[in-house]
Parts: sequence; C-alpha cells; structure tokens
Amino acid sequence: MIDKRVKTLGEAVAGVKDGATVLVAGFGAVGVADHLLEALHDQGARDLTIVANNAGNGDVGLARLINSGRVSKVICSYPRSGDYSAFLNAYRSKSLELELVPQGTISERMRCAAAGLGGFFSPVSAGTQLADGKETREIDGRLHVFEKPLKGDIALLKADKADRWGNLTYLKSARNFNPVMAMAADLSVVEVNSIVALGALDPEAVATPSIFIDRVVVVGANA
Amino acid sequence: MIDKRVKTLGEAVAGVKDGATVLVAGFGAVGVADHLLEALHDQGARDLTIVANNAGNGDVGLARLINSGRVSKVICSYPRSGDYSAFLNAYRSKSLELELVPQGTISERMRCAAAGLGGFFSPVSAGTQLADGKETREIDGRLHVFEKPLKGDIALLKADKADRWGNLTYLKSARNFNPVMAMAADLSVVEVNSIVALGALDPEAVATPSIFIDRVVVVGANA
Amino acid sequence: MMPSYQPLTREQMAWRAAQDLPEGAFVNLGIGIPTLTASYVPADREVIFHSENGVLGLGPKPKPGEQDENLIDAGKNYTTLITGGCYVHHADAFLMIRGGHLDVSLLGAFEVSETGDIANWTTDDPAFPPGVGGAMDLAAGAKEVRVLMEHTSKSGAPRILRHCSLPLTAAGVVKRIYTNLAVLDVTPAGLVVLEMVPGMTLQMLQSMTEPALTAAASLRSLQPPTARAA
Amino acid sequence: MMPSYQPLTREQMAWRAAQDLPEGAFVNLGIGIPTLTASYVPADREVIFHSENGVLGLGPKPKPGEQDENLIDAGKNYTTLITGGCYVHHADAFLMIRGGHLDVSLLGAFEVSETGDIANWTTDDPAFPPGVGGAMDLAAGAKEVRVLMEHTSKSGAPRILRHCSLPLTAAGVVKRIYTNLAVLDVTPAGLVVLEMVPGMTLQMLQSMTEPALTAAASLRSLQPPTARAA
Repeated sequence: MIDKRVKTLGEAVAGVKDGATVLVAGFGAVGVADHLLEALHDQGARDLTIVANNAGNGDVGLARLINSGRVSKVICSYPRSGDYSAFLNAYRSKSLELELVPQGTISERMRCAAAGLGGFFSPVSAGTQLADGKETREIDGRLHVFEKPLKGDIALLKADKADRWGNLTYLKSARNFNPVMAMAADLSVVEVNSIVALGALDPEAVATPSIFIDRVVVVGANA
Repeated sequence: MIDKRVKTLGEAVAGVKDGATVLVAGFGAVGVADHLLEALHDQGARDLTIVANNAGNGDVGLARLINSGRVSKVICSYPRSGDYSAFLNAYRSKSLELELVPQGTISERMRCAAAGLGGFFSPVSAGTQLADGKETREIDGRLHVFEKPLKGDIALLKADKADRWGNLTYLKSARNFNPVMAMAADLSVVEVNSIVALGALDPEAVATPSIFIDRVVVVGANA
Repeated sequence: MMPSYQPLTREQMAWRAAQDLPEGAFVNLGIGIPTLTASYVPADREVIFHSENGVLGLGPKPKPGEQDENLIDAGKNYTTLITGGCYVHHADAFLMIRGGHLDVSLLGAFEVSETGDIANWTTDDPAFPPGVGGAMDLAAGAKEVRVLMEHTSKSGAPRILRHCSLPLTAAGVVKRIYTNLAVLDVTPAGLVVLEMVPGMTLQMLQSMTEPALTAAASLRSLQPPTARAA
Repeated sequence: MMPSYQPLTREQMAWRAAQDLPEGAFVNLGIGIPTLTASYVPADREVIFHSENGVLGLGPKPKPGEQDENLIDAGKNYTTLITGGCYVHHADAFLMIRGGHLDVSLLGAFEVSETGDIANWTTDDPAFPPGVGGAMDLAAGAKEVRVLMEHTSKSGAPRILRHCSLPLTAAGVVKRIYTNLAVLDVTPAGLVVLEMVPGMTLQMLQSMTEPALTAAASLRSLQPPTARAA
C-alpha cells in the first residue's frame, strides 16, 4: 500500500546532503513550510543553495538557516522583504552569494526543469543588468534571453490537505510556488494541516497530483 | 457588467478570417467542440491551418471542414485515428499539408506561446526524422531540438460549466487540450453544457480562469 | 514665486489612472501608488485585478478581524477575493503576465525615458542587495504598460528623461505616464501631453521634463473630483 | 524440426512485464500488448497508471452500461479512474512524461537496437500519413523505458537489431526488453539475457537475434503461471 506519510519532521527531511539545492515555497509568510525549515535546521546539512521568492524574515525558518551559516547561495527575486537582517548581514559579509532572478523567470525555470526541457528564451530582463552574460537571441523582432532549467534536490512545501498518495490541495494564495516546486525537485516533501482518506479529494480539483510528492507530514493541531 | 455569453453558435465563431490558425481541442471524440466546428463550417472561412491532436472522423466537425476543402494545413500528432478518410483523401491528393508534431511538443509549443516565451529546447524527437531541419543543441550531454511557440488566432473549446466571466470546469478526460489551447489563442471560444452563477465555481477548482476566455455559448439540453 | 497650480495628491493620481481602465479589463497594479487605483474604478465598471502571487480577482482590504492569513496581495498585505475570482500557482500567474493576457500593467517608476524605457527596480545602492520581484515580468509582458509616478524627484529633478540614468527594468514598453502634473503618451514622435493640472502651462511642464514635449490637439485640463481626493 | 519450446502468449508476455512494476510505481502503458499488463499486477501492489490524455490513475475497463463518455484512455477506449486518481490537462500530462516523473514507460516496438534505440512510430509506408502521437515523448521521458514485443517478425526476421532499419522514435533509451521468448537487458556491454522460456537455448535465441547475446550469471527460466494465461 502506497503510504507517503512520515511520522516526524525529522523523517520528512532525512537525507538532505551538504551542498543540496533546496526549493523553499511561499510568498512572504504565506504558503511557507515553517516546520520543515526548522527541521532542516535541526538536520544539519550545510552549504545549501536556497531557491525562494524572498530571503527569510527575523530569525526563523530560512532566516535562521542563514544566521546559522548553513546557506552559501540564495536564488530569489526579492530579498528585501520584512526584517531581512539575516540575509542582509550575510550578504554584506559576503558569506552568501545572491543570484537575483525575476519572479516569473524563477518559476518558469523550475517548470522548465519539471517538464524535462533544456531551457527557453524569454523577453523578460532582455537589455537589463540581469541579462548580463546570458545568451540572447532576437525572435520575431524582440530581444530574448536564454534561461536554463532550475532543479532542486529537495522541495519544502506547505499544503492544506493531503491523502496517503500525496495528492494535495492548498488554501487561497498559499498555493503560490508550491505546485511548481513540487514538480521541480528530486525529493518533494510537504507539511499539511490534515490528511484525508484516499478519494476524499475531488479528482477535478487536485492542485498537485500524487506523482510529484514523496513525503507527507502533518503539522499543527492535527499532528 | 462583464458578460461573455453569446446567444448563437454563429456569434461564437464570428470574425474568423481566411488563413486563420484554429486550435481544435479534444482527444479522439472527447472534449471536442462539435457544435463550434459545425458553426465554423457554416461561417465559411477558408485556407485554415488546424492545430489538433487528431485529424477528424467521418464527415463531421474537423473532417467536414477538410471534406469541404477549407483546410490547407493540419498540425497534429496522430491523424490516423478512427475513420480518418477525409484527412486521408486530402493528404493523398496533396490538397492539404501535414505537419506532424509529437503530442507533448504540440501542447508544450502552445503553452510556450501562451506564456510569452520565444521557444524552448526539448529532448523529444532529437535524432529522429521529425527533427529534420530543426536547430539542435547538446545540453547536459543530451541532444535537444529547438521548438517554436505555436499560437492560434482562435481556439474552439469544449467545457462543462462556465460563468459569465468565462471561468471553466471540465469533465474527466474531456479536459485534455482545452486549458492549454484556451491560453494560446487570440480569441478563445467555448461551448459548454451549462452556465452557472458567478461565484458558483469553487475558486480553488477553476480549471481555466476567466482571463483566457472571450466567448461562451451553451449547447445541448440547456441551450 | 509660488506655482499657480496644485499638483495632484497620490489619491488623485490613482483616481486619474483608474478612469482609463476599461470595462472587463484584467489589470495588475504595482506596489505603491498604483495599488490605490483599485479604489477609484467607476462603480459601474467590472475590472479584474491580478496579483502575481496567484490571485485573479483581488478585492478590497478585509475588514479588521476578517483577515485570512492565507490571502495576501503582491505587497504582502491582507486582501480579499471578489466573486468570480480564482487562485492559480506562480507559473500560471506569470504566464498571464508574460504572455500578454493582462490588458494593463500599471507600474510605479523611478524614471521613464521618451522611448518608453522604464527604471523601477533598483537604485543601484551598493549598501543594499537589489530586489526585482515581478517588476521585469510586469514591464515586459502586459498588452499595455502604464506608469504612475511623481513628475519630478523631491528635489525637483525630472524623472521623465531622454535616457534613464538608473538600470533599466525593460526597454521601450511604456505607453502612457500619469504624474501628479500631467498625463502623457509615449509615441513614435515623442512625448505627447494629453492633460495638465489647472494652471500648468506646457512651458512650465517642459521645464520639469527632460525630453521635448508636444501638446495633443485635444489637450485638456486634468481635474479630479476634489470630493474623491483624500 | 519443431521447436522444443513454447513462446509466450500476449497475455503471458504482459504478465511477465507486470511482475517488474514495483509497489508505488507510476507507469505508462503503450497501446497494444503493454495495455494488457495492467491486469497482471500482483494484487498486493499499488501501481498507478498514467494516460497521456490527462488521467493519472487509470482503472479497469468499465462494465457494460457504465461507460462514461468523457473518460477514455490513450487508445480511445472507455476506462475508469481508481480511487486517488485525478485529471490534468495535456501540458501537465506530458510534463509528467517528459520530465522523468514516470517510473516506467512500457512500450510496444517494431525494432530495438543493441544500444537501446527504439523504432515504434512509423513503418514509412508512403501510402499512409505518418502518426506519432505520444510515442516520442514516452520514449524520451520516463525514468526507465522498457519494451514489450514479439521477438521476431511474423516471417521470423529478428526485431532486435544492431541498428534499427525503421525511422527511430528515440536513441539509446531502452533498458529492458520483454519478448515472447526472453527477457533481455540493454547494458553498456551489450544485450544480456536474463530469462528464456523453457526449452530455449542461448544458441537458438541468438539465431533469432541480430546482435550478440550474453547470458546473465543469474540466467533463469521464464515460466509464467499457465493458470493466468488466456
């Protein structure tokens, strides 16, 4: 019987290696796998490359990983959000590298990897600093930039409901990067508010199909 | 008040020009906008390029358009399905050009156009006849083929329910090409089984958001 | 000498931009003044607001106590969904942006050039890390990109320039500029002034604008209803 | 002289391929003999079948009178959805295929080469239009591509060749071949025979196979339960 549920947050993030690329879902504080990020802190992997929209807040989650010196690179669109002092300090001390990518290009590069494609041409960022050093091509009279697929070793996801196969639904704007990151990592791990019986999720309304999910852990009141 | 409903099939396909590229949704006989295809026959546009998975059956819908000499090119993955005599006759008499594209490449090329991208590299078809004449590139040790976006002037779609804004849901495997083609045409027209009140579709389960739809017409028992 | 004109308030600027959003339009409002625009859409028009974080159909701010912790806008403020709205994931939200599915993208800016270049993502301050967010996607993708900004800097320096001095967000994309002084179109023949606030002259406006301005044949007064202004 | 061995039936071939589908695997079954495989998955295993037309979790054929006109498989036959299955659109269905999300793609073939090239999409008959469907996607994308086919043509000509004579579907992708006579692995060192039907010798099998064969150290008999065979 397929059962992707794991009992502890430790099991959920087991096996992450030093140097891993970690896809961290969420936009601002919404749709972020706070518990899995704390578990990754406890797990101990170092030299991490983080792919996320923002770069952490306060001293929790991603910010705590940065403060603990565990992150060597951040690929994100907007580090300057809320109290981003953890990122700012590491950035200023040059202990951390920043790759700044337009928000739609980040999500499209991950979808590109998920879809087994080798890269794509995008008009976004053409003629700007963020295209420096990138291959360009004029297509239909418009300058395009070549963008490469972006794949994760692990994705840390937050959803609302899951079944034991790993089918997922989300709540409102907490969907954000989660479905894309779920598709783009070798190992996709999700924390959910509750587990429902197989068949309880409407087959027309599953937002992330089971094929993309490897481990499910319940957090919060139902844990 | 936004109201994309039109009263007649004639209004639904009004304005299609000679030489138009028409995206025809469906897989086999499922999820096909039979009524809109008949309306397009009545409408009279000629020299059409059809993008579809199959190439019509019997003498209805797409096959009838072909039999009436209205189709100059078919871009599809599998013309040999069911009674495809309409296509076969036109193909043998060379009155119609065939561009054969792998099924996943057709859908991805349409999504590429929908997403405003200039093209992508795919490993599919690399080293085969279907890559003849196409740009290739080795990426991470694997041969890839460059594929261009594929956009329609009009998409003919079939859905189950719509609201007056054009939000759509589908039934089971009748979803198939519909959501992708809805995104990839300048004018997206859908025939539906019923119209529901705005707000009646679950915001978490809309399969095609209203932004992609231009005209909605009810067919069948509720028309 | 005191100027004989009254610049628009931020709310009045937002009001003006809102008047040009047509019935049925899908619109993305950038962070800052553009966000205010949603409140000034004429009551008889349905305009659907898109948020980069996967919300199609942003509604007004929730009432105190009715905030949903899972429903925020691009500025990370609590928001609501209007009837008929829906949720999508990030790749689909940016497909809508990049693929030309938005009718209007209304952006804030530091600078705009006479050929429609826009600079709104970085001041290139070496002390702070840069952040781009969805700015480049929004500038590159919509059917029509419009800018809403103060006409000059706080020190009075022009922000509508021959060439942007700050790093570009996108080149040649801006079609219309709403400022606190005027409404201008970016045309192949240069910048055309469509409206100016009462008391403004083309000569005064030109003195605060680097590229040459032309008055539209239909040049008229930019006069928001003061009752609506804050 | 009559052969002293009995080739497998189509059902027995499907049975053999089914035994190698692990618990929890996501699998796409090609049209033809591969489709039969679904019926022979051991009862204690959950295997999830994917259909290119947007069905994840294909179930058995519906009972007469219970067909749903909106639910078909890749062969355009009526099908069902198992509990836990869901529907996706075409671009997502092929993202699953191309992106390596399927554990196994089990394909029919006209020919397979010793380096794992596969030809299964066209016989190049000029009288008929070619059709490719999802064949190239399925051959290029899955984590593991396996082939299920008769060992030789009806006239007895080998279909496992040094080089495919028909136009390729994909190059270097096939990892395992199930025939009516044997199970073979495609390895960097060439074709390795894992199993043969009772009475078959390596010499006989070699005479029906173009490239050189090596016997696996663990070479064993391929003996399906006759009770399961049709």
